[in-house]
Amino acid sequence: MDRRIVFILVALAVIIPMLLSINLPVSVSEPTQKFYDYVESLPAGSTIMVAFDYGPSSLAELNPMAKALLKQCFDKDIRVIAITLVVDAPTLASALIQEVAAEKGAVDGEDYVFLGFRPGAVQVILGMGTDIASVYDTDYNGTAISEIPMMQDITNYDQIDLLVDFASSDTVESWIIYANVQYNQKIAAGVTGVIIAQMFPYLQTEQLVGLLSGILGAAEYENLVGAPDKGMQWINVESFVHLLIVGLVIIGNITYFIMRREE
Amino acid sequence: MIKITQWIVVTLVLCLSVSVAFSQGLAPLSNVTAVDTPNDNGSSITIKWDAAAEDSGVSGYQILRRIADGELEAIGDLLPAETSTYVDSAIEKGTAYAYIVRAVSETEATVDSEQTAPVEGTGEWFHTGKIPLFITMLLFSAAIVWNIYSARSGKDIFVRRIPGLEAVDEAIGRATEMGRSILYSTGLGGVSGVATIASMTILGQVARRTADYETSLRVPCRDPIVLNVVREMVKTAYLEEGRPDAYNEDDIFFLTESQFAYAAGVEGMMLREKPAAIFLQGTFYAESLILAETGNSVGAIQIAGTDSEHQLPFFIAACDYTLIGEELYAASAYLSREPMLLGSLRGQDWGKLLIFAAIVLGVVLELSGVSWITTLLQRVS
Amino acid sequence: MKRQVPLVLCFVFGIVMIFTQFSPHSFSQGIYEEVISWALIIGPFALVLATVTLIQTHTARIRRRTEHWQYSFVVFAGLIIMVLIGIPFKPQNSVFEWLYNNVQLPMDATMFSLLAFFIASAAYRAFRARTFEASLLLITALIVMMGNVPVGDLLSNDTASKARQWILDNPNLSARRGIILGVSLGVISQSIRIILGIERSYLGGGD
Amino acid sequence: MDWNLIGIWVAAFLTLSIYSVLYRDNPFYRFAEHLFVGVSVGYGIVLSIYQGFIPFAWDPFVAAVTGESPTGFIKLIPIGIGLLFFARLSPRHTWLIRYPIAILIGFGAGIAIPNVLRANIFEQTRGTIAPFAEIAAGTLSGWGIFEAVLMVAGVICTLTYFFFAVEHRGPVKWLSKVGIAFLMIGFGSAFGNTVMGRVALLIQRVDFLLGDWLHIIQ
Repeated sequence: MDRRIVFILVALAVIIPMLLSINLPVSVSEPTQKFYDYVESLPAGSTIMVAFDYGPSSLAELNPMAKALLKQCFDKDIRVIAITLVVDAPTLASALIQEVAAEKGAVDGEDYVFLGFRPGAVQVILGMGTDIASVYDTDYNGTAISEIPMMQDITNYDQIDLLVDFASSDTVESWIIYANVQYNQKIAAGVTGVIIAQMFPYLQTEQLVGLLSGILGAAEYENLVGAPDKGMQWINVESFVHLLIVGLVIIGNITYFIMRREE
Repeated sequence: MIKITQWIVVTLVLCLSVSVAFSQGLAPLSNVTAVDTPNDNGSSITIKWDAAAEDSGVSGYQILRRIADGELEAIGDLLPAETSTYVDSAIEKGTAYAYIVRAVSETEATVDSEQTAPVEGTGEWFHTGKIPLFITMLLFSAAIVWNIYSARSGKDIFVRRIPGLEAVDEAIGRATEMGRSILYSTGLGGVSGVATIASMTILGQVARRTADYETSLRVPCRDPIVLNVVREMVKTAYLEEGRPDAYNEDDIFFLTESQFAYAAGVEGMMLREKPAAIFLQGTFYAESLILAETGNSVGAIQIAGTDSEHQLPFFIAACDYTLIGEELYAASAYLSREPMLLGSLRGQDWGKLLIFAAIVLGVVLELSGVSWITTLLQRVS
Repeated sequence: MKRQVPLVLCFVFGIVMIFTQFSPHSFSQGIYEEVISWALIIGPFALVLATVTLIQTHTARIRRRTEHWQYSFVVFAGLIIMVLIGIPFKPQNSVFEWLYNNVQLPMDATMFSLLAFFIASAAYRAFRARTFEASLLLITALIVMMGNVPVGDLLSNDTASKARQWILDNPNLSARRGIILGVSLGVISQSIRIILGIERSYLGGGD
Repeated sequence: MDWNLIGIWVAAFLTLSIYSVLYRDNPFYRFAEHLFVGVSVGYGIVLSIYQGFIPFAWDPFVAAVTGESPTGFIKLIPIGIGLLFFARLSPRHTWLIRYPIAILIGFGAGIAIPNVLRANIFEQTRGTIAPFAEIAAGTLSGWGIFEAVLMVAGVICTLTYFFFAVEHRGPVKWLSKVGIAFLMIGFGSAFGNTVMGRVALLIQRVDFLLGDWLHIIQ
């Protein structure tokens, strides 16, 4: 079989379910449920810090879940402090936050603030343990921290109820080692499918209060928040492509065995 | 000076006795010590004390410090009752601090410990926790060097057959027969990467053969420094084969540093030039499969090799032969037969034996409840 | 001068860097940070030199009218536009950002996404149960693939995702450990050879 | 002019041009490929100047010249070393380029030795042994014990496959065969585990084409 036929089949397996918006049931896994419950249990006026630790190449997997979480926060009047430890993340993170904020009518400086990027991941995490302003003297737009209304009663992790790390590499480990172990900060994470396996040990030791895994995690979270969006749509498409690949491998093996018998 | 210190002690003792009297029997903490934190750059002091017993009514601790005869200042937040150490990292270098640990009860009554002797933070020149690391490093270095010298003194060193290397000559031969080029990628790694250096050594061997056959050898580079080293090495190979005329510097060129732009460029090259043999040797990331599948689609013999363990599955799936991890390093020794490489290969085998021993011994010791091997290996901060 | 000095430089820098890794003193840490910043300063020079060779290569293609030589102008156009806008007006200016977001980023993402097609074609072609080893590869790949999507659990009553997790945590981890240990020994032995000046291939040939 | 809209059309055109390579090499792909190479090199130069050279070399140097911080003069050393790269352009002085290369290689090797030894060898060995402490403490179930033993067996067999200076005969051959089996399971699972992320990338591109560009889906 010409590989181009395989390419066409893959393209069709993506395009058709997308156009038809076929919906397969999504059950909610335990780590996702825990994540959601923890955020739900926070009273209005609480503060969550969200670290957008991913660059353009992981945007497809992590943007949908970040969006769902931001929606939940703004709906519940939970304040969001967004930061990033990754150098090429600020533009993407800023665009995403503004999009959700505009949709939910959240106000910059009151309901959320984006502090941007500072180099030296470990120093940033440790520094914020004593004083956030010592690391971030201004936000991403250059406004001084002291002039941002929502930052008035926030100095360090003590005033932050949950830290969420959206990550495509080993930043979650750094957050756990430095923010959780040193400062007892509660941490939840949303990560790409490839690194999910490395996260389970932390879930077992409860160093992570919850965990979202790739597109699947996003779909589950959107389901819980009641805001179906890209995640729900995309996970169905994922299923079709995975089924296609499995099907192709099986067909390939059947033809292989038939041909071998004929020889 | 002494007088003032005496005064402080007297006042303290007085204060202590008064606070003890009014603090529902809270006892001052014992064994409070402050020492320079070991193995750091001198930016902190560690304070230790015996945690109060559970029924003592103590609910937390507050650390207080003073510089020489200055005022007492509270540092940090109230610490939970089960803590018994605190690292004060907000200190100035060259200044001595004395500490007091204040026990706080649920009713907010307090009692202070005795003041510690003043202490300064100093940086250490050698991290004592890293001694095992240091010794292992020296031992391993000695093993490598010893094996290299024994190899150089003419002792023959056996290297096991490495599947895929027999195919190198076949691949070059086929390219020559078909009159097509050979494409060699040294991967995305920088010049100090082991995989890149191994890849360049293999490239040197391939270049010797292509020089003989006059087959064109195309090398797109991603790292500007690798480009320069590769040009030197290939030129030398052609010179040593007596074919400097066949060397074409334009065949070894810089493409771009960007990962996927590099992949796009190499993919385009493969589709247009249809090389008969493709070597993908070195460090690769996600683009590995783009290169390997495209190479397969143009019908080239592909020999891949990488130490990036995440990319190995894709090379295994898409290429004809794949050198797995350390096999890539061994291949450079196997092809060049250079005593230096052969010797260090045997040194690495010794290292593996050492790891075996550590694992077996560690398992036996752990099972009998002794955990010094794990402690030894424990990451030192 | 041509061979000895580089070997000495290599030795000195190597030993100093090893020393900084074992010495927490602020003096050694200061050296470490200084030298790290040197590596960042030296990098751009190499890149500029590489760009010069890139320009030479493409000029040669245009001059010799090799096949598809016209496209070399496209390379120049892209390069010149980015440099002319980026250097005088800083990378934060809106035109540079527009070019990044609408030209470079989409192509980057699209090249990356080609992997979805190639992963399918590679799986179809290579996952054949020819030998016992190949069958292991094939079966674990299928289990893990299905364990990643809800459909897999739907069809297997939740065993797919559990099996996937177990495989990744156990046999997969031990194989990766084996590879990592071997590779690391190779990295260290090579680094030792380099510092001691035994490995000199990076100097190229000649005197 | 709506630059946003133009941007979407440009991005869509380039996206489709790159996908066209799946059919075969063609002028659209060649155009996109060469543009990509040119743009990415330009982008790399701009970024390495603004994020590397200016903050780490130029700023400290200017501060030294203006007398703010005299230590900035030390940056003349790496600048000088960097300039040696241009010796490549003069055939007679090409060998000077070995100086910066030797420094970078020595630097890399020096950092690698202790860190690779600690993070990869010490930590991985410890991780393999650690579960046995739990067995000794009696906190591990029967299944957990099986897993710990399997781990040790897997690591030892895989590592045996990488013995090069001995012939693979007898027990060594047997162990390394088991090692290959572990390797294949590892490769299979890593392959399968990557599929999801890669497909997500494709879905995102198709979503861009069908949604942002063509507005067929919302």
